Amino acid sequence: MKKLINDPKAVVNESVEGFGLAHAELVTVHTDPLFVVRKDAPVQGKVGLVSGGGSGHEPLHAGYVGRGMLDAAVPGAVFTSPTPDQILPATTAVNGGAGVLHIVKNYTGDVLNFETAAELAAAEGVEVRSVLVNDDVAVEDSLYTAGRRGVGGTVFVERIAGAAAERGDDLEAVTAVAQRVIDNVRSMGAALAPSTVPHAGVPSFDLAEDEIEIGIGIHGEPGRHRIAMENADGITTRLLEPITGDLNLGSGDRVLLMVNGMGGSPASELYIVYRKAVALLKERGVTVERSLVGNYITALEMEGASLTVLKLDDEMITLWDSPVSTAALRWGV
Amino acid sequence: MKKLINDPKAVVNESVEGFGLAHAELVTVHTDPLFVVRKDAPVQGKVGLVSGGGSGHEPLHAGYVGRGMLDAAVPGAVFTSPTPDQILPATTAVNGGAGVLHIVKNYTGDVLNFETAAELAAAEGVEVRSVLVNDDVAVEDSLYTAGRRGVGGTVFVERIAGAAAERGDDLEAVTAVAQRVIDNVRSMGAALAPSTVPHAGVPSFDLAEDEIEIGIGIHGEPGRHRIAMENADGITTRLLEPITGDLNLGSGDRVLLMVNGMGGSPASELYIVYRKAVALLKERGVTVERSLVGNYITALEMEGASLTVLKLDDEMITLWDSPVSTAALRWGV
Amino acid sequence: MALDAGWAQEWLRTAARAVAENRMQLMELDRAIGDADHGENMDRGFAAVVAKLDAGPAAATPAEVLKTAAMTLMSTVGGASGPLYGTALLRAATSLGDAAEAQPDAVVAMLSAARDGIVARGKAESGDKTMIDAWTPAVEAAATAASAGAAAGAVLAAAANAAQAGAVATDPLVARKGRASYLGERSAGHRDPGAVSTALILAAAAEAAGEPG
Amino acid sequence: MALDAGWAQEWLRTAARAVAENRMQLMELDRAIGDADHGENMDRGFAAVVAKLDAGPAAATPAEVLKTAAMTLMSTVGGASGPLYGTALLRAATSLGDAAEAQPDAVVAMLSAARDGIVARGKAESGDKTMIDAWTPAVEAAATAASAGAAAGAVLAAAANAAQAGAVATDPLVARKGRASYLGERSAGHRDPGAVSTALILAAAAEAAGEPG
Ligand SMILES: Nc1ncnc2c1ncn2[C@@H]1O[C@H](COP(=O)(O)OP(=O)(O)O)[C@@H](O)[C@H]1O
Ligand SMILES: Nc1ncnc2c1ncn2[C@@H]1O[C@H](COP(=O)(O)OP(=O)(O)O)[C@@H](O)[C@H]1O
Ligand SMILES: [Mg+2]
Ligand SMILES: [Mg+2]
Ligand SMILES: [Mg+2]
Ligand SMILES: [Mg+2]
Repeated sequence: MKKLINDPKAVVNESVEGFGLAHAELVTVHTDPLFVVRKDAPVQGKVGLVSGGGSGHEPLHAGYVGRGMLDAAVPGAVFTSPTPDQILPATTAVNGGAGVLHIVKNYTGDVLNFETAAELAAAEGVEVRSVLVNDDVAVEDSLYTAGRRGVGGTVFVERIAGAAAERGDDLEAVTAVAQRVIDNVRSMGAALAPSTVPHAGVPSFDLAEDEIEIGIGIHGEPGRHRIAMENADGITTRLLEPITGDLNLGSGDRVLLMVNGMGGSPASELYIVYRKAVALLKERGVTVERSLVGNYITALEMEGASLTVLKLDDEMITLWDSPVSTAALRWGV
Repeated sequence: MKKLINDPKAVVNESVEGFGLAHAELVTVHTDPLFVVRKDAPVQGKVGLVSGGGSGHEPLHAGYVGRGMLDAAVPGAVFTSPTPDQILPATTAVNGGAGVLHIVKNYTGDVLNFETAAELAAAEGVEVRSVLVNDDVAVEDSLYTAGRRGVGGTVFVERIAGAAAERGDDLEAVTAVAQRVIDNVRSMGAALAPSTVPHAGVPSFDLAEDEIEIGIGIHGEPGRHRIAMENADGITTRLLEPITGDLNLGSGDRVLLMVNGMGGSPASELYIVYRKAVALLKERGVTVERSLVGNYITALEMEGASLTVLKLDDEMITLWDSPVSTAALRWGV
Repeated sequence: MALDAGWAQEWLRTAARAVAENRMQLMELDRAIGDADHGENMDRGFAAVVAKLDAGPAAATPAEVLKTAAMTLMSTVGGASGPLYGTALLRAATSLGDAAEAQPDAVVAMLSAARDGIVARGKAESGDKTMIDAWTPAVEAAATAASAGAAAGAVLAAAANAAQAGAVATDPLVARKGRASYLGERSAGHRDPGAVSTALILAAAAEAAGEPG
Repeated sequence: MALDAGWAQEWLRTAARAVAENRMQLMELDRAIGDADHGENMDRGFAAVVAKLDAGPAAATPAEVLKTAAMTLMSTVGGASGPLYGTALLRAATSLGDAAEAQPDAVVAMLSAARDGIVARGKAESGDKTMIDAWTPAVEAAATAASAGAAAGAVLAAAANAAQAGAVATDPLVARKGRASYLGERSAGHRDPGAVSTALILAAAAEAAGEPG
């Protein structure tokens, strides 16, 4: 394992510290316990947005703290959910009197830890709602499983709910628009090469030189099936079809499309995937109204990409386009 | 070799096509020959800025086309300088009557191809100036070698000269400020793992599991020396010291610091490097006034990072802070 | 040996050693069907518990010790296992009340409360390939041993042995809860890391009671 | 065989085949001390030259053919070698003027002009470990052969052999120009890719003249 790190146990702390130094105009980093809040938190009268999860998915979540997006991010250990004693102070720190929304990715660990924190916050008199992002179509959704994982759709939920909070929507309205995004967003990813968790020291899974993993999760969990290597157009088709099928996308639909890099794939490859995804959507009569291409929710240095598609309505477009000023997403300001 | 590509020979074309689709509001992509221009080019009365070079360094250069930065980018084959018949039409396409500045990275191929294009443009009546970026302190600068390579400093030159052009400086003034940036910027990089050029199919160099390459170039050229793996703080020190030495940085100096990822290293690691770099500069009494942390000039999926430091003056800060709207750098708009 | 506050301390210290020694095994198991962090999570958590015990004042009851451990695990482990083990130990503590030492029936009640706490939080059923598949046989074996008149330490030993067998029995199962469930059929043929850590922890409880099982 | 327009065409087609066949070798050489693209660059360029010759009208003079090739290389190869080989062939064409065929002295003048063009653009000196270290011995050997009365084809063969020897002789050199110079001392012990491609191209010229050398 070769990494630009010092002590594997200090990776998250040192990295978030560096992040705080680099973006001091946007955020304040609290170190004990570890969480990141918007510089001007709490914003009085505004609904506070908190998200978090295992580290290793940068820029998620700290990169999305700032005006028009999150009020706080809570980084856990690498690929490990944060604990309630981090989530709770983050929640109270961003409560401007209008309540707080927890944006939780649907993993057992995230769900349980945010649940506990929400109970504790409620006990302290903070009104907390939660939404559960579960956009990964690679996972069978069933009453008898942990359900679908939250992946790329999280970025859209954070942005659009963040925009709604910024314009002054109340907790119920912000929760509702977050849920509307969740209901209309789907993702799927593929890995060409695994990543290595610093404290584990070995790759999270093994892939032969001619294999790829379809339906990969962002924690380096193995995906749903393993296939022989294909070209970019083939992989893009495999990722997009379950999404369009699940969303029932058809002629006249407008979408927000993200081609997300898993961390170790060059930008040039993501644009090749984007090119094909746009063509496939066009064939179905679907218009790509807005897009993101880049590393937005990663799995350390994993090679591969994921597609995320959100079926848009007018309000979502307005919210998406409104000003946002975070380390990783910035426009209109 | 596993890559998200179709035909190795089509990588650049398909990727730039996808880029054009994703950023249609910012750029127009010309395909035969291949070059990318700012949507509103030529801007009448404004000095046009053209840069280019081998592909595989994305977001450089196409990601920097837009208001406040480049007017045109000319992508060559992967790691191969573009040809005069691409550079020439890019040059004439962005000539708004105030002349054109070529920002050339100091590689024999880039120099020769831009030189030819500049001659041809001059023959067509376009006033062309050139600056040569040569900021890589890993390379010994000598009359008897090809001189220092252009690396991370290129991003700063493009941004600051672009800002000067945007505010209406004439060709001489834009050239002068570009040169001032070049004179005050230095870089150095390290690779932990090599990248693979698609048409070559094998890694550009070999590194043992416990080795890293110090002074790596962005074309996967081997660096100046190979050492046993060190921790992030150690590597950061090795990269920063030759830079601060060469720039003669001392107490009271203000700098723009970039921690650049080579393409395959996670953002979290770059922030660990940033943290140390800031600490080392602080020890010398140097203030980091502005910074960038991320993948800004890459070598495909190479793992590693580079440091770039620009000694700032007030005018450079003003220019740096002015609005920029490109795919990869955006603020103030 | 009496299952008093000293035993509870010793339990957690022994568990911490066992988790540290088996860190890589737990990582490997989680790497196969999860995200390769279970060993690290548990090791971080139990090391923090030991630090807390070292720093804190001596507790009067086993419940007090377990409550401290529960809060510490909850705030240091993270992931799915942190809240689950935290809840388990919290419920175990509550079940013990302020007794100075635990009798055989109280041990059964304590294990049963712990298991129920995990089910309440995680909603897993037997056969879902989770730590529950170690806890439930442990509770049953403890109950059987206690009603056969075994001493408290022997009750724990019975529980530990059953947990170990339960962990082994997760091998062929298809996961329906937790991260391994994303793998579907491909999760079969691997042992559940949480079931293995449960077996380690219960073995530590027996060992601390002088009954290595 | 007369060195006429037909020969020039044949030269370039033979060179294209040689470059294609040695693509991987040139990549490997450039991988060691450069950026692993020389084979691809040359192959792309010479394939384009052949396509251009196939498409274009038959040329009347060798100079016309070489000029077409020069412009095509310039606009398709890129990198350092594109402008250098482009300039070389352009100067070669200019040197041949509108002669229908090249005599031995004209061959020497042509090679010399090509070499000078490369030096004018690239500023390399002998011993800098570049293609010049193949070109300069080639020019010298051609001059010697011509003044000894060799026929045009034999002059080319002498040039080709000397270029090949020159390429081999770059092995111990430390590069002072081009991308390999960044390596400093570490560039010694490797053959310069551009010198090797020069040897291939000159061998193709001799072969096309019926003198495989
Ligand atoms: N819903 C659940 N109920 C009971 N145990 C669970 C549940 N989900 C996960 N587990 C247990 O947690 C273990 C994984 O813990 P850990 O790796 O620390 O957390 P994470 O899965 O968040 O990475 C699994 O092996 C399983 O035994
Ligand atoms: N200044 C120079 N003068 C002469 N030949 C040079 C010079 N610089 C480079 N070369 C030649 O070019 C070759 C490399 O070409 P190529 O790999 O196609 O371009 P690049 O170096 O831009 O990747 C070298 O092997 C060398 O022979
Ligand atoms: Mg985890
Ligand atoms: Mg090159
Ligand atoms: Mg795990
Ligand atoms: Mg090369």
